Amino acid sequence: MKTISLTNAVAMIPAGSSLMIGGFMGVGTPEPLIDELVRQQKSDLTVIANDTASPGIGIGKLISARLVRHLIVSHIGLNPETQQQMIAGELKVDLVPQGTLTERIRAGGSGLGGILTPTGVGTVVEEGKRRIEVDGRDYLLETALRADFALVHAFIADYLGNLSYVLTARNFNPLMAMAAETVLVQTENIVPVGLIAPDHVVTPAPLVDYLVTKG
Amino acid sequence: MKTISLTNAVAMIPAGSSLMIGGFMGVGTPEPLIDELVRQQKSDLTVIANDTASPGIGIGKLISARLVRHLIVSHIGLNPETQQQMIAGELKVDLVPQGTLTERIRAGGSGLGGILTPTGVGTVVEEGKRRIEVDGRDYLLETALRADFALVHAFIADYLGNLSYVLTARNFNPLMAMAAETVLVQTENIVPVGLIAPDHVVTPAPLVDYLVTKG
Amino acid sequence: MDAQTLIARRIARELRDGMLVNLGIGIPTLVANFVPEGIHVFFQSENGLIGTGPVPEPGMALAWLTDAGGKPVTALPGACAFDSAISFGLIRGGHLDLTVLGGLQVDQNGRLANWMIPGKMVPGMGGAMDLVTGARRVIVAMQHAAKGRSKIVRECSLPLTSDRPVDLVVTELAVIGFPEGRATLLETADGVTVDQVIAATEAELVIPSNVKEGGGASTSYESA
Amino acid sequence: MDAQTLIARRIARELRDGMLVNLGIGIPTLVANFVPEGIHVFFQSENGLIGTGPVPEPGMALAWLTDAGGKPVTALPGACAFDSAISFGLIRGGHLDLTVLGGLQVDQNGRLANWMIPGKMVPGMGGAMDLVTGARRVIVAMQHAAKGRSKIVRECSLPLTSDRPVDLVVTELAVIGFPEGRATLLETADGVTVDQVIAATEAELVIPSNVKEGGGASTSYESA
Repeated sequence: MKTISLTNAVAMIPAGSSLMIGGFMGVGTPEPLIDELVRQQKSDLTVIANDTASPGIGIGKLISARLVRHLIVSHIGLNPETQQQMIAGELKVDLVPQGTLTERIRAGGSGLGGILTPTGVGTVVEEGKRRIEVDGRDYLLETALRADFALVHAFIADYLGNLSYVLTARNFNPLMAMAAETVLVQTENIVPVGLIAPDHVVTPAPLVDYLVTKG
Repeated sequence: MKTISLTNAVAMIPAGSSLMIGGFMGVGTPEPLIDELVRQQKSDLTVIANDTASPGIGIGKLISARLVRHLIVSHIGLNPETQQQMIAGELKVDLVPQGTLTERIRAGGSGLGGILTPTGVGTVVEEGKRRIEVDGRDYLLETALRADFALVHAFIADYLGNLSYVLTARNFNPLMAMAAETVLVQTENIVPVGLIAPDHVVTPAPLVDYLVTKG
Repeated sequence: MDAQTLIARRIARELRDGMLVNLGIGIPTLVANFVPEGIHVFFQSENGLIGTGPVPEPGMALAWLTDAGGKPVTALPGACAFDSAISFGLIRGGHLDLTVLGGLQVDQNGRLANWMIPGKMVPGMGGAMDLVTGARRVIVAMQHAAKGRSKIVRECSLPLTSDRPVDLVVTELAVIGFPEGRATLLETADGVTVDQVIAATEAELVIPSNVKEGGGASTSYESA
Repeated sequence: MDAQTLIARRIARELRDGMLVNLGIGIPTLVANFVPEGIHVFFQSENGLIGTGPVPEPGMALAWLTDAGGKPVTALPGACAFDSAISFGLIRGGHLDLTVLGGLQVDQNGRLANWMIPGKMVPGMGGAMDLVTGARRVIVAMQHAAKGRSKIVRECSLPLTSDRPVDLVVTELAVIGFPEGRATLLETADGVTVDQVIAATEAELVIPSNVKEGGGASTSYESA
């Protein structure tokens, strides 16, 4: 497995990149990578994530630092700064139903062009989308999402890069680890190969490009 | 959790039912349920599964007993009886690419109307299907599959019905546990609640209708 | 009893043994405090857990065990964790027996608006659209009026959450259902008359002859 | 060396450190026996495992640890297990660096037929269609002819596996690629002349000036 320092990991992300960032209200977000993005002032980012947490937490730090140009998320309710930047027209925000967001990311990682979901039919979410009938029921065609980089948090990684997650810090992380060109993983623990039981690995090692080390 | 005897479990399956049956070449197939289907001569079945194993193993026993009317599978190459019955016109067989089958079952269990896959475009698999273009690439619309019953094999279940699987016996089982009206689980071990770590549960208990006991 | 507690207690009577239930933020969260004795309910948190337990004792919080608002919770024996795709597969796939959500408006056909006030408050829909579209049963927990204006309206002025009608609205004044697609008063709260509910409601209410006036109804309105 | 071993050994030279590789049944399976020293290759078995190891010692087989044919295998340290949706997510999603599959026919544009002979043999496509459509690189391992007839044909008479052309065909006689969409002789096997390959091939072959005759090529043809 390739390890990489935090500084070098973030240095490989050009300004203007699209990033998928794991986490749910900051839980399961790779916080050191966020801090380093701020320190290196990587701007003009497109961020795909569940939410923007709150100011001072997780993706909220990127918002406060005004590094994000385009946001694709399901929820920004607990971060007033996100709402302010959006209303001021400084930040483009695409609001996506959470279950649709998970499926779009999963589709991107699984080679699907998209999925048909009943969610959003007859609401503003339908605007600009194809409505497709299957067996008498209407669905929206929601297309696949991919990103340049996935910033993933794992609880345990082995030397090969096999990952397992912990409780509610799992959330979007395993989906994103399949849907980006380059997958950077920040983990709480790195253990020798063989210490994670094969049935407990959630993200197989070949999906991981770099394990980010401290410092 | 509701437990049910093997006899009563199979007694609740009417002839003519559609069944999703876990397993890959018989590995991870709930063999006792198969044997009991044969014993009770449940006929006219629609079976959705990866394959029909080989004669004398797993779903192969249903084929030999001529209980299956309609088969939706990806592979029948190792069961000559399936091929003979198909060629003789006694058994309707829909051959589905394996990755498409997994997604159709997953869609059925996840409330999606279908998915767009590149697999099968320009082949006989495309016949009768909608071809949909997304971002300049062609995909086939493959629709969701559901069944009346899922026959699932798990390695461990707890008293509530949380399930975990073992190695290559996992395969289609967790997907099918989401995609049927009634989910019957045959398991190698039943353990008290709390003995499967939350991160190691693959199928949450509320999905399981019955744990099948021996005898 | 304050309005929120009243609403939560009434909704808790809709819980049944073995149900898988998702509770939204706000009043819905309180429902978990009033689970009837002797039944086991699975509470799902859409951030990836079934078996959410109460708030941890001081010093026992784990940063990676939280509710959908990011607040520490505990997990009960038999809990399980999963990723967000599975979580919404459960929600969208009809595996959720019940969801209880807050509301901004419900129209007289039962359609809910609860995720934005254009130009003013745009929290995003989060999981609400999937929950309302996918759960087997949807109950809205909300106060009957906001700033003196009825939240049960003839037509929603706010963007809809789903075109699928909800099953029940529970306020501090009344329980309203939507049989045959029309807002129907099923029950009034303790000390509240039918006329008081009608007066407080913008939507046209069907008043069946067997409406339970003054609370105390012991049955639920779960659809057969 | 027999034809199968010859083919497998040649294909093994295409392996690179860190690759995720899926091997089909038959000749492709043999490729695992010839992994170059000093490199680590992840072998995926589409029934749900990465890290497949060799056949177990007598008495050590586990019924639930098998290859895609249902035969017992072992797992190497660092192996991982997953369900069939993840397995094909890996395959279809472009995460598989290489798949090696058997073939019935390959046409001169590189399109493969390998899953049925109508009216005669209908095994089903299993994972083949997804593998050919989704893997980053597809190599066909097959004997050059069957019953005296070339398997590298002008046009497939059998149903196609995918409309996506394969990258390389390796037979006991030759290595054939499809740069610019046309069957091109890249290399002949030890002791085999270009003319012999042309004579044994139905498809029209492009013969570049730098074709490596007589085997021994040490480089691979991995696309840049």
